[in-house]
Amino acid sequence: MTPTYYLLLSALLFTIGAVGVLVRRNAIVVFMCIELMLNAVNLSLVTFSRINGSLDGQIMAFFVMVVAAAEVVVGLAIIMSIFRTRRTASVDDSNLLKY
Amino acid sequence: MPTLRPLLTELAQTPVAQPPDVVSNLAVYLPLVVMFALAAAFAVFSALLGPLLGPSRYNKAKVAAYECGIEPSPQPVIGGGRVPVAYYLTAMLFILFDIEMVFLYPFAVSADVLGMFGLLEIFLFIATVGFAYAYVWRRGGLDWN
Amino acid sequence: MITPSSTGNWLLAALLLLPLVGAAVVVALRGNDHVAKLAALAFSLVEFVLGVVAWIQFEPGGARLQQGFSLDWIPSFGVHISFAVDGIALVMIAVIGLLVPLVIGAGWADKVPEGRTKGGFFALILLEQALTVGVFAATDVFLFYVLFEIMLIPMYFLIGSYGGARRQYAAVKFFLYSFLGGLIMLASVIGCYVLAGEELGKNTFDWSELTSVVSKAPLETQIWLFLGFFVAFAVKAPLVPLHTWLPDATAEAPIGVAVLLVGILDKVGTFGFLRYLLPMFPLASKELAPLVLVLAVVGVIYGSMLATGQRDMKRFLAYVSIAHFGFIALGIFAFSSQSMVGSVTYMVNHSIATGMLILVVGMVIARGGSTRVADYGGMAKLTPVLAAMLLIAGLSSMSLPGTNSFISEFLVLIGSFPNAPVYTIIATVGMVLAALYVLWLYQRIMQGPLRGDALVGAAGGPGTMIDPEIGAKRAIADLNGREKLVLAPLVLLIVGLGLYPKPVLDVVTPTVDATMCQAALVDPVQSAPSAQSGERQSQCR
Amino acid sequence: MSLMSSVLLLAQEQPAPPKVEAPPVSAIWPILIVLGAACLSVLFEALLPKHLRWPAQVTLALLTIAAAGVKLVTYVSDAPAAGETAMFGTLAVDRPALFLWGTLLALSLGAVLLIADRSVEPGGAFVASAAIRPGTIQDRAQVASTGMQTEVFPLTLFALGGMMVFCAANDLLTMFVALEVLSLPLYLMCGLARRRRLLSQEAAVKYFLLGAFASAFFLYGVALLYGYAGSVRLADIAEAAAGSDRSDTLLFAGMGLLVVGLLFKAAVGPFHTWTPDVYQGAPTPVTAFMAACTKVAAFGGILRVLQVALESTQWEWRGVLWGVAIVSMVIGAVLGLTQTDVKRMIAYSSVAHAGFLLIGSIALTEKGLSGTLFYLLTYGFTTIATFGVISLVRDSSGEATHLSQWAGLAKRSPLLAGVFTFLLLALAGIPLTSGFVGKFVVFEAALADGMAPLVVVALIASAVAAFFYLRVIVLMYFSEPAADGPTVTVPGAFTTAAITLGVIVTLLLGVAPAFALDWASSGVFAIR
Amino acid sequence: MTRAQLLADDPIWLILIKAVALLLLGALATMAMIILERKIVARMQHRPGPNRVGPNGWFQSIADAIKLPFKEQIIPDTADRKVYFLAPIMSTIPAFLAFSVIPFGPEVSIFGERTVLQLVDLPVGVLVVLACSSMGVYGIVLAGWSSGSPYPLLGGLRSAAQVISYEIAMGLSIVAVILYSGSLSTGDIVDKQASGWYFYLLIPSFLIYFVSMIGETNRAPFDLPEAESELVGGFHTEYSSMKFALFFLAEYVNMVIVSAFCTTLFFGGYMAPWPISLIDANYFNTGWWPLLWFFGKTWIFLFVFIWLRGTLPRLRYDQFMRLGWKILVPANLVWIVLVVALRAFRNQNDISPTTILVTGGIALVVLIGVVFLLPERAPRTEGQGVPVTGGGYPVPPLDLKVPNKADLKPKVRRRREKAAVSAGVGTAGGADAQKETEQ
Repeated sequence: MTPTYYLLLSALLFTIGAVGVLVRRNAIVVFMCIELMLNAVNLSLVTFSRINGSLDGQIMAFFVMVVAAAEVVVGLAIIMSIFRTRRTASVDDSNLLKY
Repeated sequence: MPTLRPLLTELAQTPVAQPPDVVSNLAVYLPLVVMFALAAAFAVFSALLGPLLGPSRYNKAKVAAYECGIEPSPQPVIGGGRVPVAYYLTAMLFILFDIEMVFLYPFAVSADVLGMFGLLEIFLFIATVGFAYAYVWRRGGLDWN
Repeated sequence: MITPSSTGNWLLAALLLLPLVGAAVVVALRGNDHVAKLAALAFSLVEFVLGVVAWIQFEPGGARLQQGFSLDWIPSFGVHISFAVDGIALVMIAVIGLLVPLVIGAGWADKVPEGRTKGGFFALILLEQALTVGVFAATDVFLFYVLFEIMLIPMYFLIGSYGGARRQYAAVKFFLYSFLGGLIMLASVIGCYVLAGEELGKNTFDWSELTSVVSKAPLETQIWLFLGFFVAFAVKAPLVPLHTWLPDATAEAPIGVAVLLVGILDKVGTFGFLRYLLPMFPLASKELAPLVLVLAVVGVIYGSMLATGQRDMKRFLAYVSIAHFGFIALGIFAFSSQSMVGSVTYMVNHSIATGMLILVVGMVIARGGSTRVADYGGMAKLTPVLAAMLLIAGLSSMSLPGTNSFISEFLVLIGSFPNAPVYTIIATVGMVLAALYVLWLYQRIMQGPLRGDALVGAAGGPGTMIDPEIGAKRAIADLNGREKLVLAPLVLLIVGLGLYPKPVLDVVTPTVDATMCQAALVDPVQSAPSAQSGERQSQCR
Repeated sequence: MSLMSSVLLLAQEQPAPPKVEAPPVSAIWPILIVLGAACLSVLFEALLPKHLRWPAQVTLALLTIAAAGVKLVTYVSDAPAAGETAMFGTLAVDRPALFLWGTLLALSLGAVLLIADRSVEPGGAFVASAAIRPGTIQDRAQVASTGMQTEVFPLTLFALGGMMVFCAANDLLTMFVALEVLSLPLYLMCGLARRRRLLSQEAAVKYFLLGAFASAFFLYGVALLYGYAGSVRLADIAEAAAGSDRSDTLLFAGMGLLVVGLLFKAAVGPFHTWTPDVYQGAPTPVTAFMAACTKVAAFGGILRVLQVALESTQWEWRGVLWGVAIVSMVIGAVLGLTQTDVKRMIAYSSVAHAGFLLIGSIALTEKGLSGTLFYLLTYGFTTIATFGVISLVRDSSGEATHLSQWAGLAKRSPLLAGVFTFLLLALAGIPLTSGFVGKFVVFEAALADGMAPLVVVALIASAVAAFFYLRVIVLMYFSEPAADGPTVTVPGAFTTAAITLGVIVTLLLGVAPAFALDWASSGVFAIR
Repeated sequence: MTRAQLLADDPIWLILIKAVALLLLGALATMAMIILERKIVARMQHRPGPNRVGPNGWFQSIADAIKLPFKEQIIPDTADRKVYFLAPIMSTIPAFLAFSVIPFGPEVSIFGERTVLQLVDLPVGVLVVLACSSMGVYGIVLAGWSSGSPYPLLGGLRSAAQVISYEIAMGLSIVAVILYSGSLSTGDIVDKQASGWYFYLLIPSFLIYFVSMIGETNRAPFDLPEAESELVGGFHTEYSSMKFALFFLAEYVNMVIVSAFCTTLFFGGYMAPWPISLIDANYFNTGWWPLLWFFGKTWIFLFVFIWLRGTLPRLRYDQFMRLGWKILVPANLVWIVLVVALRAFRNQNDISPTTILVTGGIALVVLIGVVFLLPERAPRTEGQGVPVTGGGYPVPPLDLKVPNKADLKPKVRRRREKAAVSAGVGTAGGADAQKETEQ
């Protein structure tokens, strides 16, 4: 099995995540799409690690996981606070700031 | 994307280097897949067994949400429902410590190789998490009431 | 850090610092109007005396740049705080020294808008004076640019804080035009710097060093750099498409500020033509001279025509200036030493003549309270001295023989003819128009029966039962002693320089020659027009 | 003890442990101090009683910055000129890194002073509990109380530490981690405003979502470059890019994604969309911190990536970044014209400034480097002081940031108007302010590197931008004050100090920039 | 051949046989566990327990298993049907999957094929078990959520919170084991225990693991999510028929898994206990014998599960969470540091054991001192100064005044009356008025 397929899969997942961020309106869903993107990158990293024959990529995947977790915590806190103060998680409803 | 094809061919031809200490054969995971398939088949089969074998006698009271016999309150939970903050907090703490574990495991495997340096590092690492832990503790993040 | 690298003549330093100190002192004293005014006047007078001393010390036949001093400023860029004067800068500094006390004197009794102080006003004027002196005296291009831009800020506040009804608009317009021009010049300044850095292997902003390098650059490079400088200078010396800020600024600025604006600030542009454009970009100057000439001549005709039809006195002054600046630019870019000397003297004389015209018009407006020409008429009956002054200033503005402007305009036209005959002939039409608009203005305001809302209304409005003529007489007084004192030096100079221009010519000619030489221009007329120099210098100084 | 002895007695075969040497830390003391103090600060939050927290945190933050500064200065005096690497080569402590550290420390000093101020807004600019519903009893109680979120101090220190690491990161992974360490606290800090909480939280959500989105791009770029070069070390990538026969698609895709992520952080248009919202919504001291320090860090990173890793491929990306710089300047200048809110206006101005900075960054010369570094220094101080001033103009509902409320301010408070005018002129780049010298050095580098058209566009953009700065000046000086206009709060010692610091540096760097220029040009990136 | 190589050589039929065997093992163990539990608890409570089906009622579980599919399946109206269907499956699969890495025995011969009594020996075997137990949480949460009813939701949340809390403690307690074994492979861990079982070397780790394994499986005394008196039945309140059975199955399989895992980690896995291991040159550690030891140990733990249920009262939720977060986790962390330090110091040859003991002792004393000096809870003044009412939910105040009709503005009243008429409600009093004021 060539690693190319993993790269394609990773690119696909990343794209799905990116499109999701752009088209979805629920902050939580957008947030999950971002996590999807990060994990797609992890897949890439691990694949490249294998292609390159070094473990660096896997170690990086570790770091990415940590960062993703930290992002989850921070993001959840922020989204929760806005959700609690205005009872909606829709990005569209956040419209106090306009041009 | 015109440049994708050559890239892919090239990548496909790139020799995959094998680091000696990495078990690289994915076939090792095959039994796991088999087990998953069997377990899934069993679970789905069981879940479908109920509707196939069991009776189906409609009754309005049966399909109402169970709330100890009181008239069910209208949909407080799904969608717009809110979950007490403490659960979010637990989730966040879980993530924090889960990540700590993610690092502790690889460390533990090679702790002997790392020696004193490893000790220092892991001590710093645990201390760092400890600061956050102390903060959460003292601010009542671990209290349920 | 600033460390003196070479001690020089500290006279210039004094000239630069004195108004700054003055501004600080006046600001400090602004609580007491009277003291502040006296202090401002005193500082400006001392400055004038220093200017005279500088003039006396200047050796017309000596080095190109004299009385210089220099301090390190930003060593890593080779930027110095270095000042020195040549003939052209010297006369301009002298004119500044002359005009500022007069402006202070003229504005002595003017009301300032509520919430502002007279002290603030005069402090800003002194600040502006320091900066303009610096601009003329700077021999470091970076320093020149810095002062060139900084100069805008006091002027911006002078117009914006003390001006007329539409002062916000005028101030912003003025600032943006000049700032944009300045920024484009900045590109060229950096360009020259980079060029010199590559050529000399060291960082320098020294004017002479930059000139020596840049003037040898290929034509195309020169053209781009030239254009950068040119836009900035053309905005300052309002050449026609870039002039539109001037009428607004002049119209809205207080009279004294208008004098400074037209008399000094705008001269930076033409000064820049002479000091920067010609020596640094000789090839480009020659290549683009037709462009400038067209703009100059268009300016002459356009300014004159708009002045002729103008109904607002202050705007009238702006358009008169635009026409005059056309002449100056024409003289510079006609590339003969006659015309150039003419242009330089024109710069001086224009400051004197137009400065006086503005002051006088200001006095008219102060009496009538309106800037519309139609609001006045037959004023000479009430204020004969004022009328005479207006006439003198007007005649000088239209370059009547015997007044100072005549010499310069004559030199410009004579000198320009050989190189640019068509342009010169067209520009001559401007002279005719000048006669027309000056006399028209005088006639409308001063001659005929007493009329106009400003004069009649000053007595208490048309509804009053008093005989309008008597009422107007009662309210509108002739020039008082202070005003006479302000105008007297100008009258003297108009007449004096008209009859005996030699002092100015003496100082100016060597510098012009040096400029011609640097620009590798050959004089079309063999005999130099200056009164005294018989033989041409063999090499540039 | 029996337990331990049994552990000791347990016979187990031991592999001979290879000695892993602990790295020397003299070069990175400033980072260690800042991050250590951040941890300590968390402990303060945990252990100190409420009334002690604020003084303790402020003291700690200021001491930290001072100590890190002292360590930095002592290290600089005998640092190797070519720079060195630390922490197993993950950090490159070279001259630009040291300069950026110094800049960050100095700027964060100002920001911390602003953050610590409690006199302008009683109880400080930060809410004690952000998730309380507005308008409820709890909310009213909270408004009345003077409780303040002192958590903002550890967050600030963590962000500062992340920024310092980010500037010095010698590989992309370190850079990514540092990017998150600096971003995550900022996301939170944005949502902590005491007044206009919904606005603040909205800003936080927007900043977070877009920021995380951009990090994902950055990360994917890292992954692709790793796939291309087999390493994430900048020098290795440079080497691979210079002489590898691998497909360039990976390189270019990776490069593009990476740079997009970086440009986002630096608020370069068209990746600026978060900037106005976040600048407006965030508490003003945080905005000051964010605007000044993040920009420094982000451009530090951009400079390093472009100059160290991607220099050999400059012909591929330079044209694109030309376009980006132009777009940024145009967006900043033109959209800035239409703003009616001071903070938004400054935000757009920062977008324009990011364009200017980008010009310096893509001039791959020593001058480009030193010019950009200097510009960052000047811009940072001016911005800090600017937001400091903005925080002083208030009415009953908090800060009065709408432009119309600033009308005639010069009559109410000539000093404040004068200071603000000076800062705006500095932002516009008028000579004798640091802004001018900054622009000058950057444009000079760009011209010397053959980017004349870009410079001309930049100059025109400066002029357009000057218009909206002028508009504020006109409003303050030449307009009549509104009857119910805002008042100018007399600032406490902290805010005064921060503003004074910013103004003095702005003036000093405008009048006598030589020493700072020398620092900025004292060395180049260490490539190893 | 090593364990991994032997397993890698398994033909597919052998893999299938092993997998089916594991499935059967799970199902059978569940049934056995249920009847045993009922019998033992009954015995402890001096009552007979099930005694009708089969001899002495021992076939009760089989009867139940046959009965369940024939029960009616009910899906509440409010449920999210897809997720509702998936949830039990999602909790069952991981439970079985975790079996695959447990080593039941050493090398044996099955139909002439040399192999090991283990489905797969991964280098990350421990992680597979942990991952599976984490995955199981999805089933719980989604079951609670998809039921569309408050009790299951709260039960699901509680369950999830409990499982993940104790998962931390459990995961950390394994770290010390890994430290000693130097491997994440379950097979290696068992092999490394040939020189000594870990439970007595790492008593704290074992104790923590033991407590958290009970918490992790939601068993008494930690069975709060299923507390009948508080939450009816927990997350599976709305489930019936086979879907309910699946949850039940998953829960019991999980119990078997954690017990087996505990055996593997701390009790030498399939290795014979001490005196037996000495017999006949380790004969009892070869062939099929170890299966006996393995299941023996595992069933001891399973018995303890039942024993605890019969003995201990249920904890309060806050007590339970406090135990997990405030005791198990920090103790674990301290213990890990201690172990790492000891090993690191011992490897430094120039430090004598005495030094270590002294230093360690001092550190321990200091640590304990610190722990005791810190007050358990922040002083009351720590409260953020804002009284929270209603626990975060918008609750109308108890003394809400219902406005009189006459007090309302005429416009509102008109609107109200119109609405009341159209709704056919005569008295548009309290509820509507309240709604209006809220708007």
